[in-house]
Amino acid sequence: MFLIAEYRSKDALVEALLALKGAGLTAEDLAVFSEEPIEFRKGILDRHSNMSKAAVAGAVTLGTLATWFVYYAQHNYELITGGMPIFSFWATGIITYETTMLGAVLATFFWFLWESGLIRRRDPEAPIPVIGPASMSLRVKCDSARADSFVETLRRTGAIKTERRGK
Amino acid sequence: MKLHFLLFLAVTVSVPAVRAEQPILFPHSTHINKVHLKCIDCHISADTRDAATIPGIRKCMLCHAKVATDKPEIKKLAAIAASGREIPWQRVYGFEKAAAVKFRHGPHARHKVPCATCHGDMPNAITAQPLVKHNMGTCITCHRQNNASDDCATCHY
Amino acid sequence: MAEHPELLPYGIIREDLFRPLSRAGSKWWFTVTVCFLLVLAGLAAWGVQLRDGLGVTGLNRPVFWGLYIVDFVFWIGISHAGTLISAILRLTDAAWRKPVTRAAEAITLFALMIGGLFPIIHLGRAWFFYWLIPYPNARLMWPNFRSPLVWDLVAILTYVTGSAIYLYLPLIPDMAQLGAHNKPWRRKLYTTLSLGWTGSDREWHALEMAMKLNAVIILAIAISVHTVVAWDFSMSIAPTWHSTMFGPYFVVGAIFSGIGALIIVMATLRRTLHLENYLIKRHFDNMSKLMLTMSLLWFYFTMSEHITIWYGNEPKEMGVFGQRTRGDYAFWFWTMVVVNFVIPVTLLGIKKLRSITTAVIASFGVLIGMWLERYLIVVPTLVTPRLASATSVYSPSWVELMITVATFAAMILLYLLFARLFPIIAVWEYKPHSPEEED
Amino acid sequence: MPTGKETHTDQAKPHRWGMVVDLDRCTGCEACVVACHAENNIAVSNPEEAARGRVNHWLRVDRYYEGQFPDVKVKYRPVLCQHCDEAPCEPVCPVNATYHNPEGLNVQVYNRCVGTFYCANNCPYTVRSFNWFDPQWPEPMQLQHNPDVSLRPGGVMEKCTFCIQRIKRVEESADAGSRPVADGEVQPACVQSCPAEAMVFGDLNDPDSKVSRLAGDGRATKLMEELGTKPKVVYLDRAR
Amino acid sequence: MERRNFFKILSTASAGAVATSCGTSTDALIPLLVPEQDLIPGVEYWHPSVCTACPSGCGVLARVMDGERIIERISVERSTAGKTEKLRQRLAAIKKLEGNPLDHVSGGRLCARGQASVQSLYNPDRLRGPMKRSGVRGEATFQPISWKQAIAEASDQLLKIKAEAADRIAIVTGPGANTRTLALRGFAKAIGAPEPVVCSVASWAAERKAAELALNWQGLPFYDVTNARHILSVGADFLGGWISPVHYARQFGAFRQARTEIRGYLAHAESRLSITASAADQWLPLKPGSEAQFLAAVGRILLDLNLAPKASSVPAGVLAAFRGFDLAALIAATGIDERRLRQAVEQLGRSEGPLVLAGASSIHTNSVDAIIASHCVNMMLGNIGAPGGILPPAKAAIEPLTNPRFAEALSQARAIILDEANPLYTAPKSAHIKEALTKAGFVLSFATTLDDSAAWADLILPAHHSLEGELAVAPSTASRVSLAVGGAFVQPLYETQAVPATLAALAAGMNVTFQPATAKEIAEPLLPKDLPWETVVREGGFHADPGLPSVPAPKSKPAAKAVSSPATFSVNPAKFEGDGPFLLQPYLSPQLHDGSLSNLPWLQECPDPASSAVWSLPVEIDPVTAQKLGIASGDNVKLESATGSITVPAYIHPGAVPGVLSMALGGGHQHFGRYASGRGANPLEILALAHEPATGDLATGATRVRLTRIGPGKDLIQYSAEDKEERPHAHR
Repeated sequence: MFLIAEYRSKDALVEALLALKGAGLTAEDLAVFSEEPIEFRKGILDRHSNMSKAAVAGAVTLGTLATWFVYYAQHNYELITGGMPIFSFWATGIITYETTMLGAVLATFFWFLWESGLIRRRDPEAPIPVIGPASMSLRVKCDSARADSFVETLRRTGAIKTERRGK
Repeated sequence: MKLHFLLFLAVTVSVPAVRAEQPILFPHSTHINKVHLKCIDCHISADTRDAATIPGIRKCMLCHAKVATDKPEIKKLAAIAASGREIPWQRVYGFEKAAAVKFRHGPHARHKVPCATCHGDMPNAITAQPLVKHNMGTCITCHRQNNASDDCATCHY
Repeated sequence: MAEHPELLPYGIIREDLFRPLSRAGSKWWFTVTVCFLLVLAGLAAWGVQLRDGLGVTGLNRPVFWGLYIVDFVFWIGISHAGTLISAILRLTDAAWRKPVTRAAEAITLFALMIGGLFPIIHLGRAWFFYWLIPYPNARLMWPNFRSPLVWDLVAILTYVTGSAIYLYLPLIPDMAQLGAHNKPWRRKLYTTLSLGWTGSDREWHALEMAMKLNAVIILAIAISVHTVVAWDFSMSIAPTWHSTMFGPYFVVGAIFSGIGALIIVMATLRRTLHLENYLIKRHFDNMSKLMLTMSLLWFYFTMSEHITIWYGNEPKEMGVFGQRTRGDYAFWFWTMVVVNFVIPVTLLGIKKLRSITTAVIASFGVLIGMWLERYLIVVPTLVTPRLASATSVYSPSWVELMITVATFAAMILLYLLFARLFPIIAVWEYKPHSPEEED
Repeated sequence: MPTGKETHTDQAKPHRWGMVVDLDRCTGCEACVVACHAENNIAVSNPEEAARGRVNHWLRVDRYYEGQFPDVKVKYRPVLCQHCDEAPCEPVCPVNATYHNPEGLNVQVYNRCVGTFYCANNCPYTVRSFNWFDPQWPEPMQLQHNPDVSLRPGGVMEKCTFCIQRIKRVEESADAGSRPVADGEVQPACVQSCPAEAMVFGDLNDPDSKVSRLAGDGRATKLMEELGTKPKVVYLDRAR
Repeated sequence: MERRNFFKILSTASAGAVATSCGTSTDALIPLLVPEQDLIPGVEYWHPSVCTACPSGCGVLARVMDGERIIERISVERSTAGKTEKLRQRLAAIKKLEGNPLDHVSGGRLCARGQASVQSLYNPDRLRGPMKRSGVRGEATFQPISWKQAIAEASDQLLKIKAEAADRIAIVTGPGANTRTLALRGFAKAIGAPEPVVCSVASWAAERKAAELALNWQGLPFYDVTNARHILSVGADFLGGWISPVHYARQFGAFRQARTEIRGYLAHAESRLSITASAADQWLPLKPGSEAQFLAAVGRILLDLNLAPKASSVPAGVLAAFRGFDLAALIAATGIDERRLRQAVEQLGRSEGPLVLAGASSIHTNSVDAIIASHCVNMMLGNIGAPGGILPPAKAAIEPLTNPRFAEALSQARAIILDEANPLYTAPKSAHIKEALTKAGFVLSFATTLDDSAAWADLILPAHHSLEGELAVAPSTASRVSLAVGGAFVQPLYETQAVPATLAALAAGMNVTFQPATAKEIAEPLLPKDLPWETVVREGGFHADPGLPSVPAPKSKPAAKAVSSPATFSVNPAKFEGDGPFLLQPYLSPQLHDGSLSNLPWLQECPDPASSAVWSLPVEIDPVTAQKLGIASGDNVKLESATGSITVPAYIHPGAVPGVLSMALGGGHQHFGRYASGRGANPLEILALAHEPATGDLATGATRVRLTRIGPGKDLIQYSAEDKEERPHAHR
């Protein structure tokens, strides 16, 4: 069961969020939709993110892979050039560095796609509210048993419109 | 290394072989298996020189002026010989000019590389055909397996 | 009101910024056509070069690098406009950045696409350029990873990827909004590219996170890319190329020319797309200050580079130095100093003279000057090799000039098309701020 | 830093080819220049291309005038690829078209070359030349082409090879005869032609070879040795 | 020289099989049946031959391998009969020429010109077969004609003229001494024509004449440079374009560095900074034409300093003449600082192995005087016939032709036969060659390429290239009886014919008995008994050992009849024609020689040692004059003599002698194939018609010219423009 409420004011939204959380809902059950990003103070609607870790992991992986690959390739067909050694971390440093960065960029991007839910619909049944300019929609996932009380909460906190969807 | 070999096989196997249309259906099998000729009996400098050489028509006619003259292919041969020309054999293996590569038969023969390594099972083949596909990987792999030099300048200069 | 465009009603902002997407004047069509024809001409010139050989250029022995490499370094330099500036501004959270960033990021991507072509154009056998890429092949050969050109390849590929992502990320919400466009093909384009953006706080959160991370990474890449480009020269032992300072020198030069390009682009957008309310004097003022700083930095590096050569008095280096300062290239050298240093410092350093017009004038000067700088780095060294007997002269041929012109046309063309397809200013970034959150 | 490649073959290559040019013998007659052209199928340009600086010589004779009339001196110096042990041209090639081979030669692999020009820019001796166009050989000039040397297409870099084809021929005949390569047996075209015998070629690894003995002469210098390129062409200065 | 190389000389006699095409493409062209049955792809054969790029007669080895060319011929196949078809033909091709290590002249070495003669064999502009003039004479419009017809026509014409005035058949040839020369001489004799005349600026007539007059030697003296310790060379660019550059460069190398402890010292006096002057330890820039005065001064100073140990061997009259010279005047005439000159002479005199080597690279009206003086100085030094001195020439296996009076011969000729001579190029305008060619009743040429003079021919019967036919050449300088021979080992490319054979055919057509001598016939009388002709052919020639009877013993005391009295030994001042302020000094280009090699792109692109010019040769102007006249390198200038003017690019030569305009030969061909036609200018064109009186040779250095700047030009193409090692940008 989903509830959708439209708000015009951020304060009202924050109040609603706090009230719903007070009623036992978690951040997982709540989603705010808007045409522009809304910044909430800490503790209101925290979203945990592993993106930085993913970036680091991607960086380390690709960087290491590339370095290994260069090592392998240079030894696979050993050609001495200019008196330089077959493989040296000095000369390969640039490639290591660039591929590390590439790894970070790509990991960030794909992690973004994953974490934002763009390529992975977390809850395929969840309705997506239509939002207009300067309006914010709050979607609440809840048991149908408690829906009425939540609708009440939403209205009380200043929702212009509320709607029920699903079972 | 094995992985690499597989990779290059994957690349090379996908290349279709060009079958050369030879003017005369020369049966290598007959000459080798029945007449018991050796490769270098006709490709005379294959064991010592750079090029293996293809025998001229006069060499063919040494025997075929008398032998098997009634067969259609031999008649073709005789006709060409009569015109004073050479048999327009089609090249089977060759490098592009841009490959800038020098292949010499001599050293390979000297180091006991069997003809079949590069030419395949010619003793049982009819006419010269590219039985083995060649590319740089073929050479390199063989060179490495046989501890021959894989210095680029061994072949490219 | 115009001092704070972000305080405009959101609806107006949206309308203002989306308007250019639907309307194209005759001027737009004219410019696009001209640029397109020029690009075609450039491609034709390249075709001639591919058919006949590099002999159609003005290159010779020992001037093996010419206009193409100059253009390469120039365009890679221009590419630093964008991502680097935008990333710095984003990281420092400068509020005035908002109308600037996307314009800048687009420059980066296009300049990189163009600049990245030059190393291929200049190859003797361009059709084999992929031999630089390590891929399993029947020759069992790998590229030489010790070569700065392979570093270039990796660096530029990384930078292109990063810049494209960096440009793309903030476009997603805008495209989601444009999904309701009236033209079906555009609707399809926007909805596809927006990946089903819903505007949920999770998405916004991830987006902002990704943007921040990318800004940090792209900054590191951008600096490394131009350093690697500089190393193409300084890794060699040619007189005056072999300089440890070239890395930072090139990075500074790149940012310098990048800002120049950005100012020109901003002024053009402001004029042609009627964005006077969004790109305001404060933007130009801030960019001018940035450019002034870079001009001073550039001068510092240039002087430091040349005074060490002069003082060192190493004969082979002095040959190049002499060519630059009082030989065949003296005119261009001193022109460069004037347009890169004297003019910007005068026009932008004196507060009274600082205006949008002077900023644009100075920017044009800087673009020319920075192009000259690359020319003066590449050519005089090569015409003055270590052995005097190999000395030569170089003047570019029509093919090289045509291709150079075509790349400028290509840049304009790409930009015009981009500005017609996507909002050149990030609309969603104009979120209504409550006054207490304003810095 | 290792300077040579340890081959994973059992054919240890004992040679390290080098050249000595005695400037006291050299007259600047340029016989070597034409010999090089004749041996190596080097393309001939035309006056228009020549005026653009596109003349290709693998070996050139540098000439410098010193002093004022009547005390003018001319300095002639044949300059060819120095086959540097630590050649600056080599590491910069992105496709390994130029590299160091086990015999100490600086090799240019024409079919691998994509034409980045980087090697030529990085050569302090400016001895690399480029095929600006596909070379043209009006019939029947192709009859003269040395079949031992590749014809280079347009778009690739080329340079002196120390007549590697001659080295190969000699090495092969030595191999066929199971004998070592004798000193003086390999003669690049320039060395063979030089009327004043100013050029000597041989194995620098063999301390008794003529080239090794001459390289130890008091007049021996190397061109721009200070760059650390370790050239294998030794010049014997003119005695004054 | 390592004799090892000799083992490369193999014969092709061994049996082999026919190898078919080894082309790289698989096109369907049918390979012809090739007579070169033994050609195995990739296998090289070495055949001895002789280089004919100049008359030195260097023995060479030709590397022969299989080659392939495209030929067009009428199809004989039934289906396509009558149509021209393109065929790939395999044939033996010469890949390279190397010196023949067994040859005493080349010693296994070869100069730039020799290396390039392969390119004259495979020159795309060679004549494919006999050509008959189809337009007005001189217009150079020709049409192909069959050999049979051509021989018939030529012999008809010659027969007609022979009947009227056999003495007005002029045969013009080059200075070589080879089977071809011999055949021409024999042919002339057979048809009653006068002996062939030599048209060349490199015939070394002055050197021959002086040797004859001073030492009673026939031929060119042989300088033993190798064993000398201190050489003073005067007027002879012996490392560049003089008699036998390869031979003397070989000797020079040995002279300098082949001996332990001894390094030969070379002082060189010449009016040009030639490559000999460059190689020299000291260059004494002479005023042009003052070689005689210089050598007189050298002799005088040696006598004064008592440094002439064998002065007694010099005829008393001559010695008196030397003692009687006005030294100050002589020194003034040379233009050399006196102190420097005295120092140079003293150094020479005090050396343990002094040698004076004189010649006339630039011919003046007193060149013979100069060389005679040098012989006298050598006599004083005891150098005649001594090791490290000047050795007598061996009896020439083939006597060279020496009559240089081609201008007279041509002016009255009714029929002109041109072989290996290009008088329209080699002779000045003032010699009126063009008029003679216009006037003559019949002009026949044996040119291989359409050159300036062949363009005026009525009939061209192209000769084989010298590498295509059998040939024997007597080297121009040798101290032993020598002959270099080359067999025919490659199939002629085109429908050409060796000159002796052509002459024989002509003679037959004229009903005259004439049989040209073969190389074997020439050589056999000279050969020692134990040396069979086959060995000579395999080794590319022979060099008689000094002990053999055919070699004249060196004359211990020369019968110097000509120099026995002061009346005949004199040092005349050189005469100059015209009234300009500058002396024009054309010289033999180290690359293009006398212009007969200008059609070879290798040589055109080989930088001129002086100016580094390629594809064009400039006039060399000294910096002071250039500054005065405002001339910069690359500017076009006009050289104007009394008889004409030429426009040439200028090169400011830091070592040019002020007042002397030197210019290498090679440019200015009107007709000479695609690589030479219409390129540059020919300085010989504007020479005055002055002669060396003793020889009748054209004095090439006797013309005064005016110099004017025309303006900037594009004709000077330099391979390297930079003349100085240091850059102009000093620390400032």
